[in-house]
Amino acid sequence: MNEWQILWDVRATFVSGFLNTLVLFGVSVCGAFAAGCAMTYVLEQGGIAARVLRGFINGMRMLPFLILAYLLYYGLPSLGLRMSAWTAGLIALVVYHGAYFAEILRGTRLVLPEGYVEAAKAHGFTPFRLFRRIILPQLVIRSRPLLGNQLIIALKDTAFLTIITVQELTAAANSASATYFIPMEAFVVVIALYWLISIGLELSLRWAARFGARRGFENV
Amino acid sequence: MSDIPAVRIDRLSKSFDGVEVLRDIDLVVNKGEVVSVLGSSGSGKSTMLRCINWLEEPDRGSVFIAGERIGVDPSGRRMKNRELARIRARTGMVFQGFNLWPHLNVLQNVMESPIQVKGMAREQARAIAVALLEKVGMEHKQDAFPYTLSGGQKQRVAIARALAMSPEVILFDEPTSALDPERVGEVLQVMKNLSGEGYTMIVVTHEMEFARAVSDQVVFLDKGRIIEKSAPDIFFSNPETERVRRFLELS
Amino acid sequence: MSDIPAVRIDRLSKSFDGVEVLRDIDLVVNKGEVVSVLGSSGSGKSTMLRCINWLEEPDRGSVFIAGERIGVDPSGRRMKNRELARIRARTGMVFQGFNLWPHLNVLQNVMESPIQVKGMAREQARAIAVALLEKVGMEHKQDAFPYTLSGGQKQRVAIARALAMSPEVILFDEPTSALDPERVGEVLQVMKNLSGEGYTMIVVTHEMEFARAVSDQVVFLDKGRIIEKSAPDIFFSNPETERVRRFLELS
Amino acid sequence: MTLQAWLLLLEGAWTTLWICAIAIAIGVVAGLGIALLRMARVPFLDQLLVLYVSLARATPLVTLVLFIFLTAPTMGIGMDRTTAAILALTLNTAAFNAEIWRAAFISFSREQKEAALACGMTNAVFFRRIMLPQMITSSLPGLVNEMSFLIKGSPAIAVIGIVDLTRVTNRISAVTYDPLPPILAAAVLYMLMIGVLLKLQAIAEKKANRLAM
Amino acid sequence: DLADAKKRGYLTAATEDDYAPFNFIVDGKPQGFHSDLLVELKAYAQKSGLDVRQEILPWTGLLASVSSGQYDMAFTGALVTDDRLRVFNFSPPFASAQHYFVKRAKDDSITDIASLSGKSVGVQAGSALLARLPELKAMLAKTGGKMGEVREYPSYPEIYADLANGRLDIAVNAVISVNDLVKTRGDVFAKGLPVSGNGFAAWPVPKNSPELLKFLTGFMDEIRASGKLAELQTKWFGEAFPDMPVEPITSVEQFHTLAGME
Ligand SMILES: Nc1ncnc2c1ncn2[C@@H]1O[C@H](COP(=O)(O)OP(=O)(O)OP(=O)(O)O)[C@@H](O)[C@H]1O
Ligand SMILES: Nc1ncnc2c1ncn2[C@@H]1O[C@H](COP(=O)(O)OP(=O)(O)OP(=O)(O)O)[C@@H](O)[C@H]1O
Ligand SMILES: [Mg+2]
Ligand SMILES: [Mg+2]
Repeated sequence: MNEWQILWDVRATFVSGFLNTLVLFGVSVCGAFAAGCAMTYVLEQGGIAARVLRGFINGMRMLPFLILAYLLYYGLPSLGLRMSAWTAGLIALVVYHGAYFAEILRGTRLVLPEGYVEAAKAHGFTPFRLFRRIILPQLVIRSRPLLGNQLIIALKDTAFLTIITVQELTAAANSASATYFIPMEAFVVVIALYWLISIGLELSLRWAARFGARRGFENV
Repeated sequence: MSDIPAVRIDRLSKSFDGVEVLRDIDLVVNKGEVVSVLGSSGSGKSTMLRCINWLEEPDRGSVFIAGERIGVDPSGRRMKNRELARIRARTGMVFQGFNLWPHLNVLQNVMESPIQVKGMAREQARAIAVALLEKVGMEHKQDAFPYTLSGGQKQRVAIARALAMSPEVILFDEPTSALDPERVGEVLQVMKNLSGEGYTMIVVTHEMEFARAVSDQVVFLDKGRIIEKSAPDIFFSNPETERVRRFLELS
Repeated sequence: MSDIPAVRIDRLSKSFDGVEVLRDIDLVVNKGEVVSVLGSSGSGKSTMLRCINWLEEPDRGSVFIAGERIGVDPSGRRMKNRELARIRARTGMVFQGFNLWPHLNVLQNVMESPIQVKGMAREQARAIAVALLEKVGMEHKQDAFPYTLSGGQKQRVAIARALAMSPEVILFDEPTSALDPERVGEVLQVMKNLSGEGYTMIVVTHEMEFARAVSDQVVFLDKGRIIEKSAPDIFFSNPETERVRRFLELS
Repeated sequence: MTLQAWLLLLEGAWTTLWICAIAIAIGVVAGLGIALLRMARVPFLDQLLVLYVSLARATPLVTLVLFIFLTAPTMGIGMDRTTAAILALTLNTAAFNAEIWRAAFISFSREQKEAALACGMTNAVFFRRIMLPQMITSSLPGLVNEMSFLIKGSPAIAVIGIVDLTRVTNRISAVTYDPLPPILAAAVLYMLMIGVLLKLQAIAEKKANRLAM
Repeated sequence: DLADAKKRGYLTAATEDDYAPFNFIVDGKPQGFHSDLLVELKAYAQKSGLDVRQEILPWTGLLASVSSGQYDMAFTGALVTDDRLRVFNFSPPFASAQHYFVKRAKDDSITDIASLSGKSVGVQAGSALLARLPELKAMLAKTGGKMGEVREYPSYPEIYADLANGRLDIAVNAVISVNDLVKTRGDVFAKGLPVSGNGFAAWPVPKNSPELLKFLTGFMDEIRASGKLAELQTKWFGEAFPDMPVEPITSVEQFHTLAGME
């Protein structure tokens, strides 16, 4: 039997894994980005909350994702809190990548010319509107390539969720490759599918880049 | 007009890294008055304006906008940002560096604050913005983004942006520095009209002509101190201090 | 002086997004001459300066610095960056927005290019830089970083930075816009001295006084065209065009 | 956990540490090189680099490690595990770093660049003296983020038999059937390693505020 | 093949590090059945002028490395399956790999096969165990029950963790692994009953190395005859497996006949 033939026969596994990955990725990345923006807002306000949050973000950056997922999924039940694999996985992804998004935005905020912020303050913008209308759009435009990196990392991190038994793309490939012993072929398919998603991401980011370029944000 | 001054500054001091940039500034600006602030480069003019709307937090002293203390609430603590924003919305500012928002085009730059701060309807904000841009001669660049504008064009948009909020007090930091004489004339005319309409203005400027013609008060800053504060006719014809005399001679 | 002009501009045109900003500009600036460029806001003055040292690539036309064509090499192709840098090193520029480098302090900002471009020894570069900073009255801020400077202070550092390269041709874009009248006088004096020392200068300015007193030629730009080009006494006393007459009246 | 177990964990941590350190050092510089080449827009090379960055970012590390280790001999290249591991980690991190550096390139202040060019600086001098010092500070959060991902992703190299920190925990829990203690211990060690990076970032960031003039 | 190894002067045997009792590491030193056996293998190879080099890999990369020729053979307790037989031949098996289920020690609801009806089952993804679950299904069908949910995990530590915290009702693993688990964590887990027919643990050798397979068969013959095999089996597995097949397993049909499958 030909290896590709075997793959074709188990395509259902791959398709459902791919769809699971897409759903996980889509939901978690939207959640994580929103969480990241919210965290950046809290950081922007300063004070004790910001300092605590900064510590939390650094904690997330230090903690391996796997261990976070482990703690949520295997650690919490011993405290009597039991979550489904999907809930635990989604929460882990959102919190973890949210922290990274926040760090990216914070880094860009450090070098955002203060004049723009002062102009808005002088016009009487409340902190929230100032953040939403003046700061955030510029941060997002300026950190576009970094956000792209993070999206792709988040995409691949969905694969860690195999350990908490969410059947996504990598799980499907592992299972197929271990069962039928076709490691290379299975992984070629996986890479191709991940690549497909990340090309999609890259194209949409490139499309979004025109938005920044028209405003003179991209000097080459 | 009521007898509460539009702006009152009491014993304001500010230092950067141990160097005193403002020392014991006292100033009362009544409603509808135009105050010109003169002084040499680095004398603290911009810093004073920035302290008035609390962009810079002074070390000592207090500032009242229409009787309301800015930056510090009645109980003596730092004001909440939301409160601060409410008071700031009553003042407008034109920055020395313009600080147009780069992600918004000219029209959006002008419309943004009325919509976001005052909650004005889009259509109304647009009408006001277009009218103001016409006033400063920038209506043809409505859709341009700031980075494509010339220095003078940016400055004119910045002026329109500050006026769009129709604030009670407007702080101008060298509003005509990047303009050619023609434009200077036009912009000063706009400002004169505003003063006629009862707006209160504090204007940092190097245009002696303007200071003489429009102001009700001229303030001269030297090394962070107000060393003269008088009506323009007295200031220009018969200054008290040797320092001002020298300054006027050279201009 | 040789008869090769310091700067020659031939039929220079430039458009942004289909809008012509400069049209068929012709200009010859001889060695040691001072040319003032006047014109209203948005008329293309900055763009013209930026085309001279090829920061902006014109659509048509050519520019020669001391006889050497900039931007295009003899075979008609785009010039190598290294070549371009070599020619640019012979010109200096003071920007309308100052454009100081934020990671370097005032002294370093001024020393940087002599050391890096001319390969000057540190000690010599420092001596020159300190002398120039004294000239513009900024020696007391040597160690300050740009973000702590006032508008006028930045502008003075920017001037010192351009002079530090002792370029043959200096392009000034409104070098006194942020300065008080006292400082304006001093800076203009520095520039007058430079012109006395044989430097060639092209100065975009709104200071009619300076244009009248120092220039050998006055150029008036209107909507991207040079509509007048004459000696200052003729320009100011007896302008050819109605447009310039109107402009002068208002100033 | 026994003292012996701790020693083994430390040994694994050391392996993780030095392999990652090499990959990070090469990856940061290589990423900068790639970003520079991409900014130069050399026709064919540019497309090639886009392809590389895109593919290297999308490929899971485990797959990349295995692929390099297993295909190198078939192409006649003798490669030991450590080299293969470092190569894989470097290929991965360089692609991400390239994007981080590129972000710094494209958002670099146009005005400052013009000021440098107008002084007659060559692009090289401008890059070295004006751009790079500022880029390093402004890219630091992104770079440190990527370093943290590399360290956390490094357990992938165990698949070709390198005994890194995570592998040691597997070995311990395979005997005790109680994975939690060694995993938590390893987590602490990982956090220590990344914590040092974060500390360095914080120190460097103190300098960054004035860049935002 | 063996010829290449002879040219090099040594054989490479890929072993594991977290597969007790076959191959594991204690205090940094390899231990277990294969570690002891490696001494024998070295002595045996010496006779053909060969050295044996041990390489330690995790399971994930192991079979791929052997099949791509990085290493000559996998010297670990690999279970024979139909799909692996496409790529590998197996040496004569050295242990039984009949599948057993594991349950929580405190779980009294599971007593016999019939009581497994509807219980959730955890197995490793892509494993031999998963491949032979249909046998359990058939057994359940006979008692009128049906399979509960089957959950696939990447490896056994997670399965045991979920079993312990109650997300799973039973786990299925090969008998030797189950014995080892219960030996160390008898407080939490209890060994259940067989859930499959016979299975085999043996060493995979790439299909294109027939000489090496012969070599390993010879090795097995020798240690079986000398009693060393039985001794090590008893030491590490707790029992000897006297009726294992003595010929290499090279085809699916042969495997099915030996395992008594249809
Ligand atoms: N953030 C800061 N840190 C340190 N020093 C500062 C800071 N901001 C301003 N200064 C210093 O305070 C003094 C006053 O600055 P300010 O901007 O108020 O001057 P100015 O009167 O507006 O001058 P100009 O007419 O040149 O704009 C200057 O010497 C300046 O260097
Ligand atoms: N990058 C650009 N893209 C599009 N339009 C531009 C760009 N740069 C300049 N312009 C336009 O070109 C025109 C001339 O600009 P320029 O900066 O040369 O004016 P200027 O004469 O220096 O005016 P000012 O005295 O106000 O500085 C302006 O209308 C400006 O909007
Ligand atoms: Mg100022
Ligand atoms: Mg200009």
